[in-house]
Amino acid sequence: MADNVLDIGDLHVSYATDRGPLRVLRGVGLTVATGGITGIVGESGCGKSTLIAAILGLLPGNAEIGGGSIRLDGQELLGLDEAGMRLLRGNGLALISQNPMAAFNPVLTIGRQLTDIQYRHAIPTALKRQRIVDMFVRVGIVDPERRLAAYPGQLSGGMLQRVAIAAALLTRPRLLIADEPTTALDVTLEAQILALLRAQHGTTILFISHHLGAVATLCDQVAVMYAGTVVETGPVAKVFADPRHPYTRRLIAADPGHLAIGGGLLPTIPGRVPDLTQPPSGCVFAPPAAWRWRGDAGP
Amino acid sequence: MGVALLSIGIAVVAGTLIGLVAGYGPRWLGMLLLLVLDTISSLPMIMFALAVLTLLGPGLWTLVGTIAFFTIPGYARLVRAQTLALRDSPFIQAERSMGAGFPRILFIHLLPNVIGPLLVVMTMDIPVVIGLEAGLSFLGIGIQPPTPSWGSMLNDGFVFIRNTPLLVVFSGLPIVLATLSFTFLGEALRERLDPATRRG
Amino acid sequence: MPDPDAGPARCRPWPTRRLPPGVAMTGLLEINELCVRVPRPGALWQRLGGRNPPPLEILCGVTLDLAAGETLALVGESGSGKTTLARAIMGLQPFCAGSIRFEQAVLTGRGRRRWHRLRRRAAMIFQDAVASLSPRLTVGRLVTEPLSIHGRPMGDRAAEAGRLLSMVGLSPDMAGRYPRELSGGQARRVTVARALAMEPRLVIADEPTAGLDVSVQAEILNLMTGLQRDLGVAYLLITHNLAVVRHVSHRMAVLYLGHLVEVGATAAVTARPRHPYTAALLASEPSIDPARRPAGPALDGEVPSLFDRPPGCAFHTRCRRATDLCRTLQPQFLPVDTGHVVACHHPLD
Amino acid sequence: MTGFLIRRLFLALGVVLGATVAIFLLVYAIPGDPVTVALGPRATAEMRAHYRVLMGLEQPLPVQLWRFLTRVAQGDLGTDIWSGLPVTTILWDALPHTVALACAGLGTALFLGIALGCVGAAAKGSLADHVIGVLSVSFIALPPFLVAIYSLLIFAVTLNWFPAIGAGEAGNLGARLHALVLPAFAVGLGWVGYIARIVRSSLIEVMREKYMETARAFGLPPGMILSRYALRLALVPVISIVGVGFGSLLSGSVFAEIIFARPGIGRVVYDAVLARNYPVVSGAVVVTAGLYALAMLVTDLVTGLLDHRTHAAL
Repeated sequence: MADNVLDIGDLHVSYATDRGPLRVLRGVGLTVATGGITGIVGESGCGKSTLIAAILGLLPGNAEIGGGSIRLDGQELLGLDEAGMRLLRGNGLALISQNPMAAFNPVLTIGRQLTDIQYRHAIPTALKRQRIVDMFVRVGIVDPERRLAAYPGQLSGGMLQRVAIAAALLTRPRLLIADEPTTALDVTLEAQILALLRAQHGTTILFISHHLGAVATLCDQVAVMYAGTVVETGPVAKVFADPRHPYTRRLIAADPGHLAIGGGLLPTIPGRVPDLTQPPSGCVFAPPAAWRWRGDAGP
Repeated sequence: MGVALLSIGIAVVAGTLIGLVAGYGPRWLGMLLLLVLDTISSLPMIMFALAVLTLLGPGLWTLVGTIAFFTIPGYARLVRAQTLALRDSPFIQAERSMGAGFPRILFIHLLPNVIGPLLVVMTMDIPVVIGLEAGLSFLGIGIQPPTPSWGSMLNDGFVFIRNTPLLVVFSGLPIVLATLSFTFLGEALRERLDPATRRG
Repeated sequence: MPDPDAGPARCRPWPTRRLPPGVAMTGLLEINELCVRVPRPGALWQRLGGRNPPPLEILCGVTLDLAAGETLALVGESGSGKTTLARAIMGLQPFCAGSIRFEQAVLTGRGRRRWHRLRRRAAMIFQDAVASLSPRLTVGRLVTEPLSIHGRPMGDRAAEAGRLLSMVGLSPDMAGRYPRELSGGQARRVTVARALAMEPRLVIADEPTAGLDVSVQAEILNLMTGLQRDLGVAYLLITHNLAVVRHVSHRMAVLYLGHLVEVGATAAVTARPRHPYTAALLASEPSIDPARRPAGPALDGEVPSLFDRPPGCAFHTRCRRATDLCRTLQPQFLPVDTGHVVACHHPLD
Repeated sequence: MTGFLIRRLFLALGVVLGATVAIFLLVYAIPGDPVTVALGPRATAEMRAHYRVLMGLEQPLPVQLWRFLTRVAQGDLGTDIWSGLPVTTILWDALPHTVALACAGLGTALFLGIALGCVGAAAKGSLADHVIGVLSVSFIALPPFLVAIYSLLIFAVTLNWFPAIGAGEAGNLGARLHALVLPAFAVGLGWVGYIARIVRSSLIEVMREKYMETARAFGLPPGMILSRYALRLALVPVISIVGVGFGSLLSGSVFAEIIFARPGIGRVVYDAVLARNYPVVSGAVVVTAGLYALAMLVTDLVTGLLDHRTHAAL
């Protein structure tokens, strides 16, 4: 177990709603190997964001953890109090969020915000700024000294995402959670950010995305989520080349990226994601009886 | 109280029109209107009202007109801000791309989206204006005797504050009750309207 | 050849050479040397002195055409001017030079009546679907809005709304809903239905699948292709998703910092890009096949700021093939193949 | 930044100019002959003619307006009809009382309002939040003059904690402050509610922002998150409201000054209005408009310091 930084077992989370508990995570199991990059793919509403919030201990007030475990380097995170959790955030755990434009406080300078996250270190401010500059160089930010005085609004999205990565790396995280870090970026910038993340050897990364191409490019392992459960997991090469679960298969088929030549209609995934206030028992993917699709015999 | 409703009604209508024009009209007109509105709100309202009412002579319509005049900028600014925020929004662009004309955009698409926050502010303003009217009457320049007014009753009592404090307490109570009930009515309205306007 | 010493050519019209019509059988839309500039207000003293800084060049001499019933994809990074071009075609963005010809009628910067005609025969789908629906109107009212704007008689509004909704695969029961009650995919379908209400010849779709899950994206794309087949509408598809481009478009045009750099049949361009930028863009796209991982990013740096447009070829700051010529002289459009043109001094083989 | 400042300065000047013209036109438009109004019906024809020339009233309107503006620009607001003192002197004596009252009222309101707003936002949905909510709304609804009368009744007449009237002995700071408490309370109470509401809602809104989640995800201490990351932005709307509020506070002080018999500008204007002493009225309006413009300018500067992005807005 020691070679897994993160070990999630049978995690259940539900939100209290007017229509009864919304069971967003239903028995999620996931491991992230030390030094590896694990990807989570799934469409909106599959529970990716809830999973991240649960790991960071930042679930909203109406969420309830129904059971399971989240272990970081063997330490159980569920049941940890707020103070204990805060000790871990920005120390063992770091987050890169989806929209770099919104991730920084717009009225404080970049330098100020990156100095603040080093508040645990009792070193002089000048040294903290030096560490930021060094990290900026490492993530490929040109003219690092000048960026310290800039406000977030003065930098481009791609630059801000590099700053966000620098911020996360500054904390020397045991686990770096990247929540759709390239969704808001152009393809060329996406490629740059993916290459940058790839180059952080030894950093354990949990990479969340709905972009199959990005996961294929970056990750070693992948977990496919659907309706609050992990439906398939394994090495990226294997899962993408030979998907076993019908949902994974359709997800890959629906992505126009896999088709070399265009034209014709794309395969789609019929039916709706089940209502998670009344989740079906058994396989969540089973209920839409209309699964028959182009001669595919189904699971 | 009639004074309050009447003057706010006038102010809302005028303020909405001015705000829409300032927000959706040409830029220079917007700036000019903004300057005029700023000037009006920079005039010390009560002092000015005092001056106007004494000069023109107190009367119902003078009072209504003065109060309306000073409450217009608030509404106009609110409507202008909302309009400015909306004029470049995708749905207005979409309407333009379909060939919708100016009046259509203004009245079918902008106005309904502006009216929610306006109603909320309006209900919040009614108690303030009731208080203001009572205050002016208290100073003896609102509605003139013999028309009874809460403010003038208070003034009668205020003279004897040291001897019969209860007179003041009781003549002030209707004002308190009226303003408070209007406020809570407004709050209730706001709570009903707000989630819809937020999400919309 | 322009004089190489003339310095940075600021919105100078491109050498007039009409694009080879490509697959065009009847020209539906012709854009000729279109320039969009927005004035840049200077500091107060500059304004008082009457010396405003030069205006920002959003689009420089864009020349494109679109045939009836075809799909032309417009690709480029954010800030390349894709959306501005779409807005200019719809008359939402004034342009300073060039012309737009739609169904033989020439549209210039002024003249409301002509735009009115275009807006009856062409429609636009905006990037943010929910935000492009007027929030206080019902879906039924929204989809029939173009009909009432143009005074098209419709026997029964509800029936018409139902017809339009079912055309895009929505239940007619949706007519009573408000935009905020729709999911992303549903809102997108409503905008498609609204765009098709007037049976337009041209639909401009700005990032029609941005922010949608792959399965929903596939549904919307299928819907659009199906409608094209049935109704013969032409699409100008604006997107940065190259996989989508490859899948649905007949021809593609690549825009960089307001300049067109390459135009050609999609199959030809994707198979053999001639402009280094197009090649880099194609190579940047993460492949779904883990076995084909790129060694590194195909393109370094970011799109330069419009405030600081590089002289010569706008792409030279990021181009690995750039020479002194590229740094000083704007390249012209040259045909490299039938219907395939490139603006580059050193096109790829 | 400099450009922003200059533009704001021009706007402030425009506002003062507009207010000056407005009050001039108002006085000009008085029904009846201003001379008769000023001198009373028993003045002789000779006196009237003399006064008319003295005031420049025989000149056409634009000339009169121009004269009035140039005099105001030179700091001459005319002469008190009754006492013969320059209006500037009268206003200059009254001004400190009013400014002190407005500042004290606003200071109290800001302090209490921000504190209550923070509590409300932090304990959102709790009993304390609801109590604060109801209180804030009631504070806003109560007319300031009633608050003044009731507080006078309770704290001065019944409990006798504070002096009922006057501004305190000149030169005695303690007495002055003591006399300031009740009027400041009366003037500021409505604003406590107003500010508390704004602070609460804008704090809640800022707390929902993505960058607050980032700050929490990096484990920043809650105190730092609140003060440096949240409150700084949440205060921007408060400050701009306060700028507008200062103007209405100035005129709201009229009631407080009359009820507590303080020798401020409001009192001066009230007396002047009753006595039809127009130069004093118009002078006071010009001065208050100037104060308002100044307050707006300061507000804009403070918001600019808190949020650098506002420079671009105007």
